[in-house]
Amino acid sequence: MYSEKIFKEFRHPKNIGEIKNPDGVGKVGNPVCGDVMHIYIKVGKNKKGEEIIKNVRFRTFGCIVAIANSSLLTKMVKGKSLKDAEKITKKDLIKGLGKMPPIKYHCSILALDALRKAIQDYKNKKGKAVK
Amino acid sequence: MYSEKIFKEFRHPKNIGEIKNPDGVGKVGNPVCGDVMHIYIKVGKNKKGEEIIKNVRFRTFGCIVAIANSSLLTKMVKGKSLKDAEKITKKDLIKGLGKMPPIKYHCSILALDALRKAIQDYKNKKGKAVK
Amino acid sequence: MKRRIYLDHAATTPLDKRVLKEMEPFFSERLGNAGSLHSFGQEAREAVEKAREDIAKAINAGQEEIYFTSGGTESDNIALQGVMKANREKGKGLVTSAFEHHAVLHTAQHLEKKGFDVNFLPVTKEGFVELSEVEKALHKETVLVSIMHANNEIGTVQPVKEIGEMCRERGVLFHSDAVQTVGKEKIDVQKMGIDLLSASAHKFYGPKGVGFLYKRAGVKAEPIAFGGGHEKGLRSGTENTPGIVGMASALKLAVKEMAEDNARERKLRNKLIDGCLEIKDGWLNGAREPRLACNAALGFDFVEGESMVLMLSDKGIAASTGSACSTKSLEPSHVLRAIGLPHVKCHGSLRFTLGRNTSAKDIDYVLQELPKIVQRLRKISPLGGK
Amino acid sequence: MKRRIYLDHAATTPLDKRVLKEMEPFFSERLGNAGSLHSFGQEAREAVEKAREDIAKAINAGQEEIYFTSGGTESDNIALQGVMKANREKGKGLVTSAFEHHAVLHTAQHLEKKGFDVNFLPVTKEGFVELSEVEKALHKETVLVSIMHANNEIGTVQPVKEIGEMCRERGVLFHSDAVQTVGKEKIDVQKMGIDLLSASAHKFYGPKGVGFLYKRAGVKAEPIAFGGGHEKGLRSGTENTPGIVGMASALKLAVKEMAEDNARERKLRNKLIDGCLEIKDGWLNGAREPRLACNAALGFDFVEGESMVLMLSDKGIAASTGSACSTKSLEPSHVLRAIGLPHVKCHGSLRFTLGRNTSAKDIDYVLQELPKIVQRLRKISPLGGK
Ligand SMILES: Cc1ncc(COP(=O)(O)O)c(C=O)c1O
Ligand SMILES: Cc1ncc(COP(=O)(O)O)c(C=O)c1O
Repeated sequence: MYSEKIFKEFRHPKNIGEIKNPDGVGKVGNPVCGDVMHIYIKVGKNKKGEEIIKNVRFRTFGCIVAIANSSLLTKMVKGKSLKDAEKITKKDLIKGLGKMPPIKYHCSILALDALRKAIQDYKNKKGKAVK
Repeated sequence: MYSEKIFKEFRHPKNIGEIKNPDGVGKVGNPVCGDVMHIYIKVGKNKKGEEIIKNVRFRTFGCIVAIANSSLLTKMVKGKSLKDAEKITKKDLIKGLGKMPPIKYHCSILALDALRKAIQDYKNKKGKAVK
Repeated sequence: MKRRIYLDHAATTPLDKRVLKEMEPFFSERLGNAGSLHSFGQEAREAVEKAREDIAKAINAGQEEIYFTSGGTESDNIALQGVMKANREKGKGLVTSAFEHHAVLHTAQHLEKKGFDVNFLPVTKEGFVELSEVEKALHKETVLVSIMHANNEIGTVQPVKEIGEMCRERGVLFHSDAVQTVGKEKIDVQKMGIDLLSASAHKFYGPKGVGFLYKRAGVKAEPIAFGGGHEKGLRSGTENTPGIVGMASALKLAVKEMAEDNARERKLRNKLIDGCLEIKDGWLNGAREPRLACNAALGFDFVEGESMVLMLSDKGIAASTGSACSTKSLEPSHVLRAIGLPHVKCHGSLRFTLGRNTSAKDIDYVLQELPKIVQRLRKISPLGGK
Repeated sequence: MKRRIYLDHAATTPLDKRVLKEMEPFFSERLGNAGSLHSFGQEAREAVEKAREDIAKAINAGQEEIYFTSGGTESDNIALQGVMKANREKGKGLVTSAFEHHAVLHTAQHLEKKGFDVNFLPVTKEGFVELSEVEKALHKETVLVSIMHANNEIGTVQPVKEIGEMCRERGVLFHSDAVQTVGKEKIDVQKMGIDLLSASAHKFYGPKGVGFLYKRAGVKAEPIAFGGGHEKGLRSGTENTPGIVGMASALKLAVKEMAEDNARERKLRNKLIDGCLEIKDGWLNGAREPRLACNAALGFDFVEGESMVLMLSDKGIAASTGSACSTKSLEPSHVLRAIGLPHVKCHGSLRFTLGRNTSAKDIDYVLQELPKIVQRLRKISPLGGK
């Protein structure tokens, strides 16, 4: 039903929890639908001066695939520039996780949504701070 | 499917064959339908002066139940007065043979028909002889 | 070897070794097709008819009222499709409940699409179909009422006898999906006023792939599949002799050992429920009784069922979120929705179903592991107080 | 012990002991419901999917094109009912032959009653469906052609590849009931242009109560029964894991040993036919080739089949009058009628079907006993010269 990668990611999830005073937070989903994801990011700069995701954490309520997606996505974006992080697609995540029933694809979308919201949240705050 | 009695009667049929110069012959059925019965009788008299079936034989082409019916009926009527023989019913035969699929009831009717025809044949001949 | 505890007996049971023994001669030696006239065939025929007699006795039916099928799903389909289509001249009304197994629910929905008039009765928060609801739903054109004997997810036992009596009085046919109760609860189709009843052997320690339908003599039903005219034309296909023999053997054993099995399972089950209710924000779905002795249908806030099932599995414990089919759907269980559980709580459901081999030690082990798992998942969850 | 010779392999075969061995772990130990998420369930799921892959390979199909069913009858019904109902927008035309198994014939007749337009093609005296007849029957509204691969009574192998190619060219779906050929004749659904194919495990030394339907990807079909949505919704019901595993194992063995088995059986079968033809007024039904290697469908004037079967059985020999179902009907075989055998000759038919364990000695024994039986019955018969 699920790939070994999904099970492995679920069994050993990385980056669980919250970040105190995060630079951005993305909250998506609805407990009624059975999936809720919160993603927290801390933004820093790399040597080239690009903004990168210095730290990222998640909390997820949901099925195995939802948790596996959250973990994989946070692993993938950690240390990446915001620009590159935003480029990650549903396809990348599904490729990373392997075989799953198509009805579970939405979990990947959900995770990406949470991340994008977190980045947007960071940008909004920054914008406000600048103004 | 069939009772043990049917199998037994089929396996050890009595009164097979023809009678030379029979007093009556009854032929029923049609090879096209899968059942043909010929019954031959020899008529005599008992001490009371009643006409009885002194000897009876059959030839049957047909299923197990058809052959079992032929054998049982001939056994039942042997030595019986014509009057009593004519009184035998489908029910008696079915009772004598035990459980069978209802679609096979017609085999009993066929056997009785053959017997009645044989008796009628005897009566017809006698009538002619008298005239 | 790793400890493995199977607590998903409502999904399927192991084949009882004693049953397998009864089946064995029919695999290769007594191999005949029960439709054949020769001695091999007649041996098979005898075995099939003996099984039919044994099964009939176990539910107080007549031998000629038992029809062999491939399982509960097929039995349910023949009962619903077959009866509704064969009794069109009486009407188009079918009454069933909102928390039937999918084999009944989806068949009823199919019939609805085909123009039948289907009424899905609500159920109480406690998990019962109410007699008054059945009564309200009955009308002149009602042909069939179909209410399950015990629910497969929450285990609540329905007032089948009362429903059966009411249907009888009103001249309406009554079908009960008894897949979860045959061999586990007493069934007497006469006393309970049941006209049709579905069963599946693999739920009572019999083989998979075989079941039966009880259909009272005189009840009209059409087949859903056509062929050699087996089972009096209601269900064609070469008889699964070993399966049928195994089903009868399993049912006889189950009936004989029912009281004992149930007493033991109920005690262990209560211990399990009580232990689970000590976990914060945990609850029991459905009333505690009348409920199948084996069933503990629980729920835990802020965590999701599938995740619990997998973590339990990693500890060697087999449990379920509800029915075995729910892994295919995103929708929360229709059963939990029907008893009025809020959506968000539906996702946190966890079902243990005990069996013949369940021991007190097994329950202790579950009660030792489960709280840790719930806690661990709650740590991942964004919901609830941390 | 009394000698017992089983020569009714077209009715059913013994379960191969090697197959039973493969099934055994799935009865009680690896017991899970393949729909369950826990490790027991996942083991079952893996076994089921492995079996699907093996079966797909055996007929050169894709794994996702194999659907598990309860047997040949159900597969035939899903193929015919399911495809005709799902493709109504294309048309109502079904083309089949007059000598199909009842699982196809009666299903086609049912569809005809429901308003579909069904064409029952004639067959030749030799026992073949002619390509030209298929061609004549095809029209714009033809949805499906269903022609069996080999006939179960007379064993003649149909020109399935040619029919498949023609159907493909004409854009018509093609189903073949291959219940008698799977594991006995080479099947390549690609090369043969087959869109749907039915099989039943107990005909190739697998377990009873399980079969499969091959349905080419993209072919639309409706289920005939509803439930938990197993087999992608086409066939609901808890997977019969031991049965499915056994079916795959049996098919792999059968394919591996096919050439050898067929060569041996054909030789013995020819000896049997030749011996029987020495009996006065005996004949072979259908052409001698192409015919299943195991099949000897004979006939004898002036005697009736059922009586021969019982007398042979008393000598320990299991034979048949035709299909196993014919014991239920008074009508002479529709297959023999279809090949134009006169009514009176239909009643005198006798079918031997050989198998893996048939020996030359067995055939000698039959050839020693059969003439005596025919003679004895002819003595009872009023027909023929005495
Ligand atoms: C050609 C053919 N089709 C279909 C079937 C039906 O198979 P089953 O009885 O296993 O359902 C059979 C055998 O009975 C058969 O020989
Ligand atoms: C209440 C109920 N009805 C019907 C079924 C269907 O039985 P099966 O899957 O054996 O066809 C099940 C189990 O799956 C069940 O629990």
